[in-house]
Amino acid sequence: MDSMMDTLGALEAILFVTESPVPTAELCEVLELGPEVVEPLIARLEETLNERGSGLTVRKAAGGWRLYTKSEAYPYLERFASSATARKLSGAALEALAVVAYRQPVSRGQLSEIRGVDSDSSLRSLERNGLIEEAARLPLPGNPAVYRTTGLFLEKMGLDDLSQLPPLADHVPPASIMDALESTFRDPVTDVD
Amino acid sequence: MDSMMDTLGALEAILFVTESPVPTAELCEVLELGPEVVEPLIARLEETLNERGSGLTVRKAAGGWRLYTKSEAYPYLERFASSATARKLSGAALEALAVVAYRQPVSRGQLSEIRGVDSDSSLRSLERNGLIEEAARLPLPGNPAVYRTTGLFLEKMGLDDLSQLPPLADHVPPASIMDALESTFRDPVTDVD
Amino acid sequence: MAYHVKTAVFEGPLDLLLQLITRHQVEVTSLSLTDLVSEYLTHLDDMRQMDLEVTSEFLLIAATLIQLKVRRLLPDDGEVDLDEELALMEERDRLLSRLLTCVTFKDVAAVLAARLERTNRFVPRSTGLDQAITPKPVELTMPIDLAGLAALAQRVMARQVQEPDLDHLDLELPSVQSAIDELRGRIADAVDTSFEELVEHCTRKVEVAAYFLALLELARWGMVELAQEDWLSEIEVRFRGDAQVVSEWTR
Repeated sequence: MDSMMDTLGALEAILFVTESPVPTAELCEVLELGPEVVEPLIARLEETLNERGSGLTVRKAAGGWRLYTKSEAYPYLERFASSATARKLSGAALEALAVVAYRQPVSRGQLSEIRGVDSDSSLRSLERNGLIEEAARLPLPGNPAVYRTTGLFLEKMGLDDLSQLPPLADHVPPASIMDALESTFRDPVTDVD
Repeated sequence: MDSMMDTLGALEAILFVTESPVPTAELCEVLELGPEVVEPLIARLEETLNERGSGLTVRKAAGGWRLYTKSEAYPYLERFASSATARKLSGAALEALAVVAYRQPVSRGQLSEIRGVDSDSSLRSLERNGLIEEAARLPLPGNPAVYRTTGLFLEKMGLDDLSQLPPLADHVPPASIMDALESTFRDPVTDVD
Repeated sequence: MAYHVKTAVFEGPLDLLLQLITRHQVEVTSLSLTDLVSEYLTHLDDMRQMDLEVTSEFLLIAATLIQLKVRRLLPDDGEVDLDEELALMEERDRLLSRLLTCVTFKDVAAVLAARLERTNRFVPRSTGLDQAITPKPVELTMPIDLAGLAALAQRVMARQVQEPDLDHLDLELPSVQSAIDELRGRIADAVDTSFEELVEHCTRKVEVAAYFLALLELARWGMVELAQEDWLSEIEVRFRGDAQVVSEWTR
């Protein structure tokens, strides 16, 4: 029974972190269990969530499973969506916005390459805040979307159109030069506190 | 009791969707409840999660609350998606991070002086991972940037604020190493006066 | 492309000095300044032979060490210039204080690393709110102005230009050994070649980096000589048939 609880917890953790619905076959692989065990396990997770009055539920979508918030929680979540924490654009989101502004239309892949990190959640947050939108789909495998900034972006930045974005300098001085310049003005290093 | 269960579910839903820890005051606002109700509610959510062997847990970090998977679920998540599990920082990047954490705001030049080595790529890696950010530009030639740690740094360190960093004084080298350093350098010259 | 590489043994001049001191601390009770100076200088020579950049930082520390050593050899008969003496002591104290600071941060970094490791096992969800739930956009206040946005774009894109970031290499380089094996075969035939030619077939930055580290290793063993006019020019590689493999400590 104990190990059963463990797999139930593991299943919940997987359906919590996943960014897209997880097919049963993949769950079987990760949990190292057959579908005859995993399928009842999913049903059991849903039951447990209901029993304890959780705000979450398991749903099947796009051929896989994922945790979602219950619709009864929506009024609260709408209020939360306007809260400072939810509205705060993270540093990552701002970086992504800066790149989209200057490189649009840009795909998620291009963006991630430029930033050197995965940019999925940044794009979602910008899209949710109405600052960027899908401009088109590329005729490539998986039909990746390309993004552009919106009218709201222009409005919020006080711009009439994109041509008013300040030009970017061609290059920044290499770090070594910056350091040499700075060290001339710098105080000697301070002692350990 | 029924409405109590509702707020519990709503709390869970909020801590589920949030992308950074939510301060208690904000939870009070969204749930329209006082802290004297919300604080026990958070404790109750954590209890409920533990009781039913959930894969999730509530944690406090960076001055707020958020749902996380339990650490016991980590091996499953590693198997599920490498993207969900963090990349390791290099030793050099960790050293640079330590200096920024304790000496912020700090410029690249100051950082290099302390570490005795160019820290450019470490800074880039830390910035890319959202652990540090530019705090300002110094009014010096080349406008060197000074860096500080981010909210994500606090969250990743499991700290509420910077005052909770381990005291640097505890990490000054032990007497034996101090002695080795001192005796090597001092002995030849001390007999001067 | 500029390749910033820390050698396998130490990272920068302070770290080198620290390692020399702490290594000896295990073997003998007190390290003689003379030994320390000669070992430090030996390392700088090695670096020059490998055509690694010996920065002014290395030279400054070496200069201080040499001055301290010279001072010790002088007869202590009152003929010293007090100003010089004071300047030297200041220099010495500054070096000592830097070493202590360096050790302290190395130590606390290990603690932070452990914390990070522990906390990393608690994974948050990063998918955010349902797309169905959207806040009213009018309420949004931008935390950045136009100039800030431009500066940010500039910085992010410059970060890309300044790649490759070799920071994570110590985890991602399972192929250095095979690059070494492969290079040993190819270089023997090539006699004179360039790094660029040797990595022509590589498609990923991380492969290029593996080859670069492999080449450094071969240089350390004395099997190849490396030369580079300046940091933008080709890295020339010359095979030395007569080379023997030697330990880095005995060279």
